[in-house]
Amino acid sequence: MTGVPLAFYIGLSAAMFLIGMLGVMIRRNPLLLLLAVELMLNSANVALVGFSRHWDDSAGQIFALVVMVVAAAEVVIGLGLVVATFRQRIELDVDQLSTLKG
Amino acid sequence: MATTLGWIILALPLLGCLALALFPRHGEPPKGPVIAIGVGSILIAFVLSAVVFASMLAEDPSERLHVDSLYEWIDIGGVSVDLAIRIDTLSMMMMLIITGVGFLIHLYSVEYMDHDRDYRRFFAEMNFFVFSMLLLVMAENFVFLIVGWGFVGIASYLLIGYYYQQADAVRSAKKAFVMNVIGDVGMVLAAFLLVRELGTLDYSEVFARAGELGPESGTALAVCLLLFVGAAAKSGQMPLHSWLPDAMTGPTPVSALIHAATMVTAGVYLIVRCYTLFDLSSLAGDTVAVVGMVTLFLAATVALMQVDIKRVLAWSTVSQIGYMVMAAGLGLYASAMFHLMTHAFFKATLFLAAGAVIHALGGEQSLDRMGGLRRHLRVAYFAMGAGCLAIAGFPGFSGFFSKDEILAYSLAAGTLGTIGYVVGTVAALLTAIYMFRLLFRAFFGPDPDGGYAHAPHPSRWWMAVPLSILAVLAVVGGWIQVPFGWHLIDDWLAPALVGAPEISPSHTQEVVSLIIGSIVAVAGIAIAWYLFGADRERRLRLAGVAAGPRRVLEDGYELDEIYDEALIGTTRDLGDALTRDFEPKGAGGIISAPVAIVRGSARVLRAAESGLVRTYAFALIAGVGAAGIVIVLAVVR
Amino acid sequence: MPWITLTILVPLAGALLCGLLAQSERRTATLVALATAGVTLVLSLVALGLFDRNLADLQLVDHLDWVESIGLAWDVGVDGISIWLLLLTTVLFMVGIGYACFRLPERGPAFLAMLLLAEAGLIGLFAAGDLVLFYVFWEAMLVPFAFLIWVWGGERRRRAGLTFVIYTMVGSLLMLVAILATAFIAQDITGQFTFNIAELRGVAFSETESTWLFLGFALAFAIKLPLWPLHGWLPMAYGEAPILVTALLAAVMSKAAVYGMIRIGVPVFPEGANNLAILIGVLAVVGIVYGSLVAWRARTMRMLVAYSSLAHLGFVMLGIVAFDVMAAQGAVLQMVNHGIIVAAAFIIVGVINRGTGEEDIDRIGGLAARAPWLSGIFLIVAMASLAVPGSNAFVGEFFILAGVFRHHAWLAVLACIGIVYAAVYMLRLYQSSMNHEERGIPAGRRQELGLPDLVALVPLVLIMLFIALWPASIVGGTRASVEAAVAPAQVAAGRPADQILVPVPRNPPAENLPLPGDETAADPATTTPGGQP
Amino acid sequence: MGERITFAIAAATALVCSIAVISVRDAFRAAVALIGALLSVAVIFVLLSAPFVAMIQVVVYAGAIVVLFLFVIAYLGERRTVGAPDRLARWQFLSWVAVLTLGALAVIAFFNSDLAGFRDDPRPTGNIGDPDAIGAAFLDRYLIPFEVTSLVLLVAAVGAVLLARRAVQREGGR
Repeated sequence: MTGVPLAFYIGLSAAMFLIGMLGVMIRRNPLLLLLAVELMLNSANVALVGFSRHWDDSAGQIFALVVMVVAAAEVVIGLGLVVATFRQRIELDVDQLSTLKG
Repeated sequence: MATTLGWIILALPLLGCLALALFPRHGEPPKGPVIAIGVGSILIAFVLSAVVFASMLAEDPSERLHVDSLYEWIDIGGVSVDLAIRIDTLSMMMMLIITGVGFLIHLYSVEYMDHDRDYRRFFAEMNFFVFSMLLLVMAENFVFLIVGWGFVGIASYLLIGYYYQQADAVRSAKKAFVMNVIGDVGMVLAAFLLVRELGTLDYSEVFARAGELGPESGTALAVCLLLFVGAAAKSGQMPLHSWLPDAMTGPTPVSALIHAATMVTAGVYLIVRCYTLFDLSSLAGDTVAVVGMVTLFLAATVALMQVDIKRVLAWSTVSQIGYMVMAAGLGLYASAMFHLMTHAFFKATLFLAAGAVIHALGGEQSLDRMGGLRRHLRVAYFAMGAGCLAIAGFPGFSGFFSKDEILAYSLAAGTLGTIGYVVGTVAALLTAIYMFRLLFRAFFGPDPDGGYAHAPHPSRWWMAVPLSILAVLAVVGGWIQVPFGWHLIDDWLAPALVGAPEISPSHTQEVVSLIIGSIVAVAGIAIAWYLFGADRERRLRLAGVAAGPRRVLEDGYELDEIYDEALIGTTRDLGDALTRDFEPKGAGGIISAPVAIVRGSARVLRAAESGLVRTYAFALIAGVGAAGIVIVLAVVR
Repeated sequence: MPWITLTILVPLAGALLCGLLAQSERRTATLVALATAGVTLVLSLVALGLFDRNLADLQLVDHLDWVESIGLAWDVGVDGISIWLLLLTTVLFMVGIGYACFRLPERGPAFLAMLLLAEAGLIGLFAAGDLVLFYVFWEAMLVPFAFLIWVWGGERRRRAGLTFVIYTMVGSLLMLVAILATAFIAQDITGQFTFNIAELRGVAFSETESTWLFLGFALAFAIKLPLWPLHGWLPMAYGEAPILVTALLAAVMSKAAVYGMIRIGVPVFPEGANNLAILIGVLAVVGIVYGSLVAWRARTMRMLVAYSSLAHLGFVMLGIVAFDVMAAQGAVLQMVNHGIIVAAAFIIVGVINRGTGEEDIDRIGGLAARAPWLSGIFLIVAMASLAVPGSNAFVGEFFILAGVFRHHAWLAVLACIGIVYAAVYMLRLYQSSMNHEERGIPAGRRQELGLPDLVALVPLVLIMLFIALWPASIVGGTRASVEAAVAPAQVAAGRPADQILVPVPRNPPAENLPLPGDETAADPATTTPGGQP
Repeated sequence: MGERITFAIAAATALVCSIAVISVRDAFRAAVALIGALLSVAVIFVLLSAPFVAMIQVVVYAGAIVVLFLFVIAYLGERRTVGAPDRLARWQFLSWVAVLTLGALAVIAFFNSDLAGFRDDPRPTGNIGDPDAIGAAFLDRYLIPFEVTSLVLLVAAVGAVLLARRAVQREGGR
């Protein structure tokens, strides 16, 4: 009874994911939105690495690394968009960016 | 040798047409080359036809049949059709008439069309006609018969509508074309039946195996009647005749060549060519004969009342072809062909003489404004006189022999033949009357009131020479087949008419018919002189009585009006209704229904596209939640 | 050499190249487009040279497995039916692109790119030997045509384009469902999962299955053709598209439908086709008469030709559903004829519209005096269009109807009404514009054909004359494939054995059928005919 | 026991920091809280015998990415808070419903799981998390995904440049 069972890691992951998700839904500031998305991505990584440990296979860790790369890319584009909208003197509110309305 | 020349004969007018049509387009070419090509090609074709004719004369009668295939045109679904020609005595005779009369009329046109702007187009179209007509008579199978049939239709359309800026010419051309298409459909359906029943369209095979259709069978009857629809449309037989009088809007040489001498007799040629089929079904033959009788009589009555000089001749053509059709229906194939030949001579003469008059008067066509022309136009007068005597059947002239032959032989052809004889004889009397009415009113008496606006000028030799030659032929053309003498036409055609029923009148019938025929002709001329020649006042008095029937006759029994109302009007209304009402609402409704559905659903669904990122996020999550619930319910029990 | 694949890829590459060019580089774009179309034409001629007329199956096949597990493959080739449509496509696009290069619209490079894309799609469609590939190309050609209407069309182009897209999509989605269903049901029957058309021929579908599957395909084809009364999109699309695009729509795209019918519908689902043959035949005849009547009364020249196309395609459809070798061969010939004639007719209408600035038939007249060449070529085209004996269309219509007459005389007789009306409406078009007194002709405009028009029209007229003079050149090449295509349907229709010229494939073979000797084996559809060649 | 205690502390920190990330309204503080969460997760990675991933987490994630955030936040400066009322305020309870539903689902799934060893001590593992093992796996078995990620990064970089250029141009810059 020294190690931590997988269940705990998965539980942590689920909790973080839900928190991040809630953040995505209730925040209107795009910066905060992006931060919440980071949280969700991280929670996924925890699960991935946890299962990697469980199955004794490095694939999960590789996955986690790829997710990080994707997160980096996403942040770059997301922040680029934030800056671009800011330069147009548009308020930092995702609800204002609704030109895709059908 | 014969077929090689045959191909050349066929190709020459086509090449002439192409050469004329494809002249460089800037400026009209000089007339010299146009004449050389346009007339020369027909002349050479005629000379070559004569050479072939001479070579065939040298052959044994049983060998006078030459068939040659150029290449396999199509092989489809078990039916093979070659591009092939057939030169036998029947097509030889037609070739000589077409190229011979055609050449003379081309020559005549050189002067007649002299003032025309589209000189070149005229000769190109005329050459095209000669080519098509030759194709029609030389074809070895029904497909190329129909092709030639269609091509002469085009040529006729083009030449009727030659003066394309005149509304009535355009209308007549369209009418002629459409009525001929109706005929084409008949022919085509007949060909379908042959394909279905015999699986072939070659003459030799169809005629050899015609018996398989079964004598007096419904199929044979249907084939013959459908073929006859085509023949009737082309030859202006009732009730498909009404385009022919209207076709006179074309230049007069066209009327002479196409609508008198050659094309309109194609129907007769067709029946004679397919005599094997018509012999299979006596009912079909009787129908043909009856149609011929009705036509020849009614058309003769209409011709009595026409004022336009060309329309008189047109109705007379309808009537004369009625004689031929009647003869063909009664099985008197050689007689029909004989009359076809003499008719080509004398009707061409009449038309060309009428053309000379019209040309001399600067386009005047109404008999009311003619009179005393014999003093001005000697050549036309003599030619017209010869033509009238020939068509009236005056003893010794060509029409006398050919018409008499038909009538005399009819007497030997059963009850229907006897009826035909009576009808034909009465119509012959009418023929003499209306033709001499024309002659007397145009050439005799005083000049018309007020004189001529356009002083008549005599023709130059371009017109005079062909006219004279044709006039001579109209006089002597009948002498090649003389009762109790010799039967050159019968003998010549015999190889092409093997197996046709032998009908010949007894001596009594022949003699009676000759005597009555002569009397009728002389009586008709006398009546015409009494009514129209001797006393002008009497004619004017006569014109006053019975105005109603007179108008009906002038309009050709008002068949045109009936067609307009019953057929064209109703379908036009139907077309308009479909275009105006059904098309936008019915067909458009079928189309707009799915469009409306898509649009409606899009209108509902677009509410989901709020443009707000968080709603999308929520939708996503809700979807994940729903999927999760489903999975949990499925996995956890 | 993968000739057929190249024939598809070359226009595709040309389209990409043109699409990448800036909109100002019109000259380069025309050169690229002309070169591409020319190379494609040469490639298709090479394919014709290598083509063996005696084989019924797909030839010059390029096969490349893609996703074997679900039976997807790149499988293109030509048979005696598609080779002619392939040629028709390449020739007409050569002419059309050549014509477009002389009179390039706004955004020319994109226009040319779309045309080339459409060409690639059509060639692929005619060459596809696989149902999925067929479907992909079927949709692929829709896209460029929709854009051509949408961007370069007339005033109401948006609506026309939308209608066109929605309508054809409805049909093609049904077809997609039918394709998938076909593959799955065939797997149940034969144990083999495939989309290959040749392998699907002869699969022993039950009559119900066959009917439903055929219906799925037939609806898509009927809409594309269009078959009366599903022609609602036709006046809009034909009316609003640029005239060149209209010409190509009518000339080539409509052939996709009849081609699908004779390549897939009839041979793969013979029982279903037989059940619906009379219905389709009647609709085709109604379309012939209806199209003729509406064409007669049409207001504009363009609509007249559009509705005449409806009528003429009815003949082709009639020839296919007669299940007669003669009629079907005639139908294939008539596809080519109609393509050439209608393209020429639309180009001529375009010339008249441009020369007079007038679309209405009744407002112009007397052009013949101003434009003798136009009048002459128009006359030839009009005569060919109304199938006057001796024209190339006559050959097609004559043998279609002769074949139909052998089995359904009444349909052939009714269809003949269309022949008469064709004369009426074509003469109306010709005479009202060319004959009569001059009217509605503005001064200072050129009415005569220009060099570009001649370059486009003369080859078409020459092809018409060539086919009229020697139809065997095309018809001979169609025989083997057509016999194989209609034979199953002839068996299904219970025709006498002597009419069925080739053995009908059966999958699974007859001896593997459950319970041989029971009623399914006695069904004529499931027995091999006695008529062996 | 030490591992469990470490886990408990790291997990608790991670959760607290996460809640802070979404609850504070000031972006700067949120970003700092995110750093805390990320570092805690790094600790957890170490516990999971994934030292390389943990290292990357610290260097790239907590180091580079969040620093990027902080730069942007600093660049944008103090923003007045949102002026317009939340248009979706009425629907916000749905977010909670969704989160709670998903949470409930997670709990159900959690207690129903019959994965072997799910609730037991983890088995001892090989050196799957070593940098050399990761490197070997990346360049051998996962070469193509590796290359693809580089492509993704390239695209992202190009996109960012384009966005920036357009924004600058619109302001009249070069």
